[in-house]
Amino acid sequence: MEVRNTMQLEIPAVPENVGVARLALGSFASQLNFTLAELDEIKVAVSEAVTNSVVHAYPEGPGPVVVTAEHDGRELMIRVRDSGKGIADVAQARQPSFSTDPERMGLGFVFMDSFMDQLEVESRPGQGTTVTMRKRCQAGQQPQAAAEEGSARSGG
Amino acid sequence: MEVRNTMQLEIPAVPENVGVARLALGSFASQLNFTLAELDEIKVAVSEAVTNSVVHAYPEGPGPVVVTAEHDGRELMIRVRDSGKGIADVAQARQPSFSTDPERMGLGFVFMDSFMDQLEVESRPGQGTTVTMRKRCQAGQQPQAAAEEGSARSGG
Amino acid sequence: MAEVAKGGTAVAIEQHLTGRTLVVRLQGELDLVAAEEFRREVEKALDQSGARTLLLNLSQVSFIDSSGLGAILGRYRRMSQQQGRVILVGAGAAVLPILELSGLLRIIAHYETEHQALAAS
Amino acid sequence: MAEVAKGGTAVAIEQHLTGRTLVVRLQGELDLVAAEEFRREVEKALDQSGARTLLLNLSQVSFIDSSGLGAILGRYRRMSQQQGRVILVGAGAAVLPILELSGLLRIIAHYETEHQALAAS
Ligand SMILES: Nc1ncnc2c1ncn2[C@@H]1O[C@H](COP(=O)(O)OP(=O)(O)O)[C@@H](O)[C@H]1O
Ligand SMILES: Nc1ncnc2c1ncn2[C@@H]1O[C@H](COP(=O)(O)OP(=O)(O)O)[C@@H](O)[C@H]1O
Repeated sequence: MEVRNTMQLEIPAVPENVGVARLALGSFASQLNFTLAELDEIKVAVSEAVTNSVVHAYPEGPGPVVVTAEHDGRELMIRVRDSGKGIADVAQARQPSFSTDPERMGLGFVFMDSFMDQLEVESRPGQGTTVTMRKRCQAGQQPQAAAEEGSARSGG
Repeated sequence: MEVRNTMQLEIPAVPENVGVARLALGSFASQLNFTLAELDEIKVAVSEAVTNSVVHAYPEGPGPVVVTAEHDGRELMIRVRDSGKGIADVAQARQPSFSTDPERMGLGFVFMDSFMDQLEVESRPGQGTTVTMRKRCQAGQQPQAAAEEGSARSGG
Repeated sequence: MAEVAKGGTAVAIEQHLTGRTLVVRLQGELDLVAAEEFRREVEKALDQSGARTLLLNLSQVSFIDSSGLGAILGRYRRMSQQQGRVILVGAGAAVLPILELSGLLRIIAHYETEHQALAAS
Repeated sequence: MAEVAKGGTAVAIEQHLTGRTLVVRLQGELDLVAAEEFRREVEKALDQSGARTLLLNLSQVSFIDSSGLGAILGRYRRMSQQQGRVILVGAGAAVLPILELSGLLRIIAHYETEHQALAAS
């Protein structure tokens, strides 16, 4: 992957910053030729990964979350990293409906998996968690999303 | 200012990333009690500062732009920093209509100045430029913008 | 139609009672922050109104994730316990696929319009 | 009304010719990236159409900054050179204050609707 653009966002793990990350990454992703539906999927995946760092990683108070991304015009890579408590059994955590929090749905990893082409979860208890996701777009010179939105609305 | 939230965004100085910064900072700013009009003003100010780093700072190819922000619930501070060629005469650069580029309007600093409560520009030729902007919002528990948007649309 | 409660920072929440149905119209992005507000506001309105049916209009929701789904599921559980029900209305292109994938539409009915939902309920 | 050109990544640009007026409807955020596209597409359409009046409909523009203004001013300069004119239409709450502050509205007319603009031109 010959990197064409990159970004790095560092935020404390508080709920309000999930939206900051989602919007930043949504805008970054729109530089590629994704459809509007695919951009929505990417936003969900980012939201889930950052929400996990906010909700699960730091029981003793918010630590840092670092979101990095890069793309080569064809493939988008997004990495969400925290230095929180980590996950003891990643395979179990990735199961549908598995959650250590009774108020939550246990669908975070399921959505990341469904909506991105590739999902990698690395975690060490006490060290933190790194989630890496990749998604490829159709070949093409121009991002599709803006054009779609245009034709969806144009009346004349 | 007792910091309640912070963020740091690092991006290469390419045009596509102006939108990434604007959306991230717009979302960050919406955590305070700004009106929709004030949020628009903040987005313009961010757009101008980052655009300047993209357009002027790195004639030899894109270097890094670092956008940091923090707020205490009442005041928002936004800092845009590049390590580019710098500005020899800052006072001149801040004049309305002054631009070193005939294609541009020379209104970037004017907009930052008009739309934020405070603007500070530090620059050293060959070292880079740092723009620091501050804006205070009305006292209040809750951000206004969402409620406004709600009542603007609510029909029943 | 009286307005029961209106709150919100991240989502705008508009509520009113029609018969024994609490109609809640959500607007914005239903993520972790919004889910928390939604939970708080709607619980308060349910307590006060004694509604039997909770109608959630999602037509102005531009984003939802598993935190938002969790908040809906939580209200579904509450209403089920008291022999009430939840109805969803108007989920759009950004929301419907998530509702489907989550399996929520297998337990909660979804209608295109409030009119259809109220007629059927 | 024939569509002359449609382009765009950041803004959606829709154009058609009505009489000797090129009507361009912009949509999205008119920043540095969009201004560049806008410049390219509209110059091409002006060259091809020989239009005397350029009508820019801004009603779907949700953001503009000095780069976007610069692109509009550039087209104004071109049209003025060839004795043509530029008309702006429908700038909303996020755009109008910027147009005013920049002084652009002192040299370019602004109407609320395309209908009004075409009637006046
Ligand atoms: N960043 C993280 N740090 C610590 N634990 C995590 C992290 N992400 C996920 N987990 C664990 O994995 C489980 C499953 O995650 P997920 O599928 O996203 O569901 P949910 O967030 O709804 O619980 C969580 O309940 C939590 O125990
Ligand atoms: N980050 C920067 N690096 C180098 N020069 C800058 C930077 N920001 C502004 N300048 C200089 O200051 C001038 C005025 O800036 P501004 O008011 O934003 O107008 P404009 O960007 O339209 O030229 C620019 O033309 C440029 O010469």
